[in-house]
Amino acid sequence: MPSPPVIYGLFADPESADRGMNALHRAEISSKKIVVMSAEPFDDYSFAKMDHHTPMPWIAATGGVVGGTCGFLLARLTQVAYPINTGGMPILAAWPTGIVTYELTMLGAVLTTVVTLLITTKLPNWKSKLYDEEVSNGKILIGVLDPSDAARAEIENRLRGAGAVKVKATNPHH
Amino acid sequence: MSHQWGMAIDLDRCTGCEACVVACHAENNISTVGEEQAELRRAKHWIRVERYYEGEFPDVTVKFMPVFCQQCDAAPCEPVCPTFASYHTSEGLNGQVYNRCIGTRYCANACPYVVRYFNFYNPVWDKPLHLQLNPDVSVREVGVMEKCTFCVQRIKAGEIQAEAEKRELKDGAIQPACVQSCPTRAMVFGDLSDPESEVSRLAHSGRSTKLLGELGTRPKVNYLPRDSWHGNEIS
Amino acid sequence: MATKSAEQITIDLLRPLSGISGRWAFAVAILGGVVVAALSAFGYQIYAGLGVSGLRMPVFWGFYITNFVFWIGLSHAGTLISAILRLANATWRRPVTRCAEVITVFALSIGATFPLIHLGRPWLAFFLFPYPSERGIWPNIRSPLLWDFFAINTYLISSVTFLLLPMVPDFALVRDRAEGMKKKIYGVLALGWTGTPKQWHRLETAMHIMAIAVIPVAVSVHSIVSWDFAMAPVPMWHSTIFAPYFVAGAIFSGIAALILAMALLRKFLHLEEYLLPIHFENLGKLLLVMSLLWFYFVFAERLTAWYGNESSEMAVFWTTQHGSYSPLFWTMVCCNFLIPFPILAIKKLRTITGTAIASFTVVIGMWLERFLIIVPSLSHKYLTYSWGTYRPTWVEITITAGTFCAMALLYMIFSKIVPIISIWELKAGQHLKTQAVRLVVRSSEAGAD
Amino acid sequence: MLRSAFRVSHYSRVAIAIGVVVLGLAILERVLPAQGTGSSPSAQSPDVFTTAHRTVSDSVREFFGLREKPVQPIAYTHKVHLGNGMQCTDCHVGVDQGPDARIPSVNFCMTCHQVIATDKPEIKKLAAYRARGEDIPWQRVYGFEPSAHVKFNHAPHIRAGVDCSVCHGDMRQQTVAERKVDHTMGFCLNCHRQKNVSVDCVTCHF
Amino acid sequence: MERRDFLKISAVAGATAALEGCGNPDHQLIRFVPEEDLLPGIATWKPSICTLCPAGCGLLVRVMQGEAEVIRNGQLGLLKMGLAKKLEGNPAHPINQGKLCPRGQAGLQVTYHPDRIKAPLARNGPRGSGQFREVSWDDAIKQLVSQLSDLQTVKPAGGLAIVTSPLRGQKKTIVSAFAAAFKNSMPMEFAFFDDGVLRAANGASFGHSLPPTVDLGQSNYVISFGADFLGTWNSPVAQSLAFGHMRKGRPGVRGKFVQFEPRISQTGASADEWIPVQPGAEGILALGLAHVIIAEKLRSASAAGHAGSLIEGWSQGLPDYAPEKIAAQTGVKSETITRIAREAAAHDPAVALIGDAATAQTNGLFNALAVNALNALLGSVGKPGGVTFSPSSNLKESNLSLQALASQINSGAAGVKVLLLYNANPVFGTPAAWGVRAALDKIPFIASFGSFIDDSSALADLILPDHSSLESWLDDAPVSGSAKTVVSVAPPAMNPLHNTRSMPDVLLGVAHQLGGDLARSLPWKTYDEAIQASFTALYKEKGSETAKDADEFWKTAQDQGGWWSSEEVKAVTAGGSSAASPKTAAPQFDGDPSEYRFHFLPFASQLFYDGSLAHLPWMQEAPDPLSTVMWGTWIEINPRTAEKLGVNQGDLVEVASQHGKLQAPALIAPGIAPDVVAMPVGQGHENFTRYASGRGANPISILSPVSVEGTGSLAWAATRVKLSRAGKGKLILFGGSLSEASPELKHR
Repeated sequence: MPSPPVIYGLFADPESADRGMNALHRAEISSKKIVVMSAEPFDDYSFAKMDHHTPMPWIAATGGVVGGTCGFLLARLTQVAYPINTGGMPILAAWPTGIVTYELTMLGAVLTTVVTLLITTKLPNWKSKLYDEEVSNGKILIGVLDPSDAARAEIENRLRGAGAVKVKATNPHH
Repeated sequence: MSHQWGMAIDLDRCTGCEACVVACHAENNISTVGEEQAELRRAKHWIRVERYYEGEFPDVTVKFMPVFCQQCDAAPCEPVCPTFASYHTSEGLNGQVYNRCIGTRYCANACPYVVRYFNFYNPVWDKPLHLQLNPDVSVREVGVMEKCTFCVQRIKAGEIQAEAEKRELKDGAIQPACVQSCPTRAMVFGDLSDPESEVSRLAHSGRSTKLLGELGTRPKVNYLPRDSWHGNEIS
Repeated sequence: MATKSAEQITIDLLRPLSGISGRWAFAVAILGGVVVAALSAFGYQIYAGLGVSGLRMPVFWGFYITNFVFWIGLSHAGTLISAILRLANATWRRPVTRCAEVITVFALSIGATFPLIHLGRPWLAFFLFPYPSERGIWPNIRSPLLWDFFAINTYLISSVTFLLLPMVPDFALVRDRAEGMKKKIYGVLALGWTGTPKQWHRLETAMHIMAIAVIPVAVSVHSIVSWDFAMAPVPMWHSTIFAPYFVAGAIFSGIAALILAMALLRKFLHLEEYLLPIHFENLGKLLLVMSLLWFYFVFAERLTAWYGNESSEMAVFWTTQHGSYSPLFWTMVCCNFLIPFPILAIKKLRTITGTAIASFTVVIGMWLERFLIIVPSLSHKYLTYSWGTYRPTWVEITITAGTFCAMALLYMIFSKIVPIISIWELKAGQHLKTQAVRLVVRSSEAGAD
Repeated sequence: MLRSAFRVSHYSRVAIAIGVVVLGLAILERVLPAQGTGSSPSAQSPDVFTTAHRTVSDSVREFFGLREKPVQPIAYTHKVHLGNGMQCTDCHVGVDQGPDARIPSVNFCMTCHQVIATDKPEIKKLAAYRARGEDIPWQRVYGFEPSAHVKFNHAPHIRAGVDCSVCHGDMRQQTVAERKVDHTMGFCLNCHRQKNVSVDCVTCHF
Repeated sequence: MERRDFLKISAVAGATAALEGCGNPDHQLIRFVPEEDLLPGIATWKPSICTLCPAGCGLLVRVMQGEAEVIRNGQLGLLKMGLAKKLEGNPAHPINQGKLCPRGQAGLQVTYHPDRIKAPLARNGPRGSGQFREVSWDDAIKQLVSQLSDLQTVKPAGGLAIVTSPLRGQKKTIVSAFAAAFKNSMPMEFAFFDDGVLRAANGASFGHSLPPTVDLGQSNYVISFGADFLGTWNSPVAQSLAFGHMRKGRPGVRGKFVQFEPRISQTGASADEWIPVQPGAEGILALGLAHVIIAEKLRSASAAGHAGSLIEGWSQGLPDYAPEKIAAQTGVKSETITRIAREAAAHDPAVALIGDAATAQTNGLFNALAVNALNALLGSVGKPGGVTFSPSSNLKESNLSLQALASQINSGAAGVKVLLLYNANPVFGTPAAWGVRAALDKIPFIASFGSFIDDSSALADLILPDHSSLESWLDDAPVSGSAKTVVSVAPPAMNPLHNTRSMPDVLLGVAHQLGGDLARSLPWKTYDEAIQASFTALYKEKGSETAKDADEFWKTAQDQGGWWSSEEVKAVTAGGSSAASPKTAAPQFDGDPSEYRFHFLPFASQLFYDGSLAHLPWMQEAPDPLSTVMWGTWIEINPRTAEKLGVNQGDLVEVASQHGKLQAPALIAPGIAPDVVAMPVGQGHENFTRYASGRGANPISILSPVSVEGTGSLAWAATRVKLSRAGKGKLILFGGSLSEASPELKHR
């Protein structure tokens, strides 16, 4: 799917980026339409303070429980499937079952974490056209997704005013 | 109640003659490894007669002790095998399933008696020596662990025969090769679960001891130690 | 450390990825040669049978299992340490973590191959996997080898992901700076990373969770490896101390390997401005602690054995103390304690070179330790009639050498493909610093008003 | 420059790897000597018996369970013989007494075929063997690989009333014997479980 | 050995036995029509006889169908045939009662040995070059016949010599009759461990020129003077059975067993008391015991009767043998002597045995007579728990010793035109000083019936390979081991594997071709006819309660492996020849003690016996009971001696006597006197199949050619040697450590 038209400004440093952000807010542009990109995390700047809420730990924990259950079942069922005695011991071995359960719990947690990460961040996504290589040179990208034609000019001005080094607009018909 | 095969060895009779060793080779298709491999300590003797000197000349005494798989009830070799190649049979033997064996050799490390032997190479028989191979016993290949089986092929044959003739196995009907050959009748094989059997009698006689019993492996081989002479009073 | 511009950092750290020096190619060729030799030795062993190794009754485990334990131990360098440092939020960790995690991944995969190499019938190794078959037989989970199977796989998978995730932003960076074929490849690797706040935040959360998860796994892995031995009734193996003893030893050798790797990277990739004396200093202190801990464990183990005076254990004890294995034993003590302790304890000596030397001896010492745990015990079990000895053959030696070369080779190739220091983390660290400075300035201004 | 360098090293490594593998396989297949093959009777049979395979490819073939299809010297038809009211045990003597069933020798066949169907080409072949004083080199149809270490014993199964066809298919429909039933461990286990006979490993493997 | 190494390196695992028959029949050997009708997989048990040592144990052979590569009328093919799979003792047989020694167990490998001679061979190229060509039986026999007929026709400038192992039964009859038909023929039986001395002594003391049958089972006190009766001496299996019974077979009673010998033997290892004695002093020691018993009036001197009268000073109570007088000479403390004497007298029945080295000293006959007298004094002769003699026909002693023959040939005194070798390896089994090898070279024509190329048959001009014992008819009349009269017989247990013929059949064939008296003296066509004839005679003589006629008697005998009397004969006919006993009590040793400081003590190897079994892989790889040595030989040295010589475990040691030297690795063990070095007989064959050729050294070769006074037997324990370290050697031990509480092991 073609990426939506967008106007964005590139800022040299986090402070100006912050100003740009505020400017957009003052223009009553909903934060849903605002997109930010940077080459490093700026956790302590307002413009980076977007959707910081995530249930990831809980999902991981659930993953762990699922993994553990699988481990437990695997251990248990394989032992009774063909009951073979060793060392005159009972068929079901508690302690080793524990070990298998434990390991698979951890594995479950780890894997779910990774999966959650990929899903929530919509990765991998090799298609996305909305990106500017200047970002990896340290520039901070702040843009607005498909702005109304009316708003275009104003957004551009505000971004410039905030000190954007460069302001670009992707052509909607590309 | 299923059989619990066991053995009793009267060390007061044993003369260390090695008849059991050769009999075992003949019965169980154990290959000879040749000089070079023997030098590397890779000779396979499922049963070996351990010899221990005691004292200095002229007051020297010698102990003989045939050592082979003790068929432990709590066998260290079994739980460590990742593939169940080594496991506990319903008749209390330490089974060794060659085709399951992938050669981790963990069982051999765990075994305190060091009675498990490994095929470092494919065994070789110069023809026509192979014509002697016992068709009732499988021929092991490289990478496989092997050990005394209490001549399980004889046990199976005996049981099948008894079943065919619809009769109980009688004590002494089954004899492993070593027991059958032993010239001093030092070795007795039988069913430990049958209190009447000769082996039970010896196992419960006061003299019976277990090799490395303190390790808690609960071996099914009972050693009756060398006795001493007390003139003609009851010994 | 002198604050560098983000641009400077990027340029410095991407430099190794560009171009192949003749020296590098030569080294790769040499190492590769040895690795190929090792592979062919293994092939020969499969074809001829395990007899080509020096194993014999009663020593059924030798070099291969030694290497197994050693490499698994070495793997505790990275993931564990970097995880701890992340959680402790030690800022000095930033340049260290990645090269540490790389050690883990490679050492672990090398170590994990040894159980296969040492099998009598490696082509049947699949019996170890719990897969449904018409036989209806499953692996025996009672066997510590199965525990190994699960533990090592878990650890490997988590370590790999733990290494890969933070690499994604750097891939994006390389992507943006390369063109053509290379751009395509790194583009794929970067998964289309754009660097939105959401991505950054999720990534960091994920890393945090995994850091928490990976620590107990790492501990469990080496405990289980120790149980391979401790669960068998073999003199000097059957010991409660083994699990912590092994974990400590693992971290010990791990840190040593890390220091060694860093020293080499610093030298050959010219990372003098990034891997600073402070890093070696700190890691050196860690190593010192582990060295003491290791010595304490050895002492405790030996003391109890000696005081217990149980005949079969004493046989093993004496053969290592002043018997045929004593030369190795005392070399080990020197390598693991007598040499590194003064070097690391005396501040003057705790330099980059110093720590590197200490680490080198420790790596050797820890290999010997694994060997001395395995072989003397096996060769002196309960019945003296069954006592024996062990001599490795060229096959085992070649394969062992091959694994060390494989480690170096993988490391060299890796450092050519991926920035060996996490660029974005470093930048983040940088700007946090500048940020802090700025805050200070601000507050002072406020005070002036 | 960078790109080319990258490519070169990358592809050359791959190429080398492939080369090594191919070369290795070629060597294994060609150079490696034929190993002792025990009683496997090849015209110049080696002077040792060993459990090793003759060639690596042999071992690979066995590993993947690829068995050659037996070619019988004489197109013996079970269908006809059984059709004429003969019993399996008429020829396969001993099957109810011991582990193996006898494969009849040329003499045994000739006891009937002195007179019966002597004009048939296959029977002529048979007579020719007898005349040359040779036995018929019947080829194994069933039977376990030795590496399976199965010690199967017919007698108890016969006594338990297991019909021959359970394991060997309905020979009344077969002309030249073929492997109709796949004797996998699963196959054995199913039956043992149904009849609840021991599934202890040493029941069959020793 | 390279080839074997190479084949050990063998491709990825998995047996190919099953690939047998897979695929296309055209690629395969032809299959011959089976000669016997066997059920596959079902074992049959056939009686046989163990021929590996003079004990003559009865066997049961487990025969199963197998597929063997055989040659039939010149073509290689596969044959389904009955194959011997395992040897067990025959439970019905009175000698071994179902038990078997390691050597007997390994007898199987003789039949299947890869280096067995597969067809008649004629020498091709110079003597001893080991080059032979296969010939047909007809040609081979024609050649032998022509040689022998010359002997009959040509006015004897030389004769026929037949050297065999000690024979019994119809085999002996046939050989003797065959020899008798030639004018100056010299049949002689040769074995390194011969019992000539014992026979002589027993003949003199008790009138039975036989090895004794000792009823250990009933005995309460057993004194053995050097006899390895649990290992190789006399009838080891029978004696082991009895020993077990003595120890634990009788509730509440456990006999005591005392062993006197300078080196702890496998038998000594099982003794309740092992007492080292000076080599050759056994007789003196025995008389010392007798002295105490007489002096303390525990028995009256007259009780010894004739046996005693042969010892001078007996009637006076052996004044010269008071314990304190002989303590120094015997190396046994006088109080020990007194104690043992009292114990023995107090625990009736007590019995004394003597054998092996004790009878192989120059004073061996004296030692044996002394022990006989002691037995007689203890009253154990012919009593339960004592010594008896199997009532079987006294065997004709060979009229000439091999040593004498050799020297006569070498000196040209005796001309031997034709030599027949059967089951004997004189080149290996005699001291180099006897010059047997040189003598053989002087003999124009040598024919051997051996199954293997050994040091002697390598010199043969013609080799007529014998069946293995499992392939041929057998009969035997054991002379010891049971109080019953035993005559064993066994039909072949399996068909011959190779193109071989049984020796008696060949002799009979030759005899009939030669015709004349010879043919008349050997009326039988084949060996089994001869055996049947002997059983018919036996039936006439003894009768039978079960068999109704001679044929049935013959049948049942074949089924059970022989015939044995139901009653046990204990009584011993008193008296004996009044052969004057040798005066010299003390042994002589060859070699000046100042230079040759050590007694050299060869001993029978538990696994190779006299070396005739060194070619069996099982025997080579089985660890020796005491030394645990495999695939080699060793010199046994006392630790203190080794220290003095600066010799470590496994070092190569040179042993030199006046008649030669050899090298072997040192085995340092506590169970040997410091002034004695011992070495097992058995290894050191120049020429004895791939397994034994060129392995180790042969102690016999350096022995001194001294013989036991009063007999022709070799005094093989009377040599003195000197020792020196000769570098590093190779000693392959199976046992890791000597003692239980061992100090840290010195690895290799």
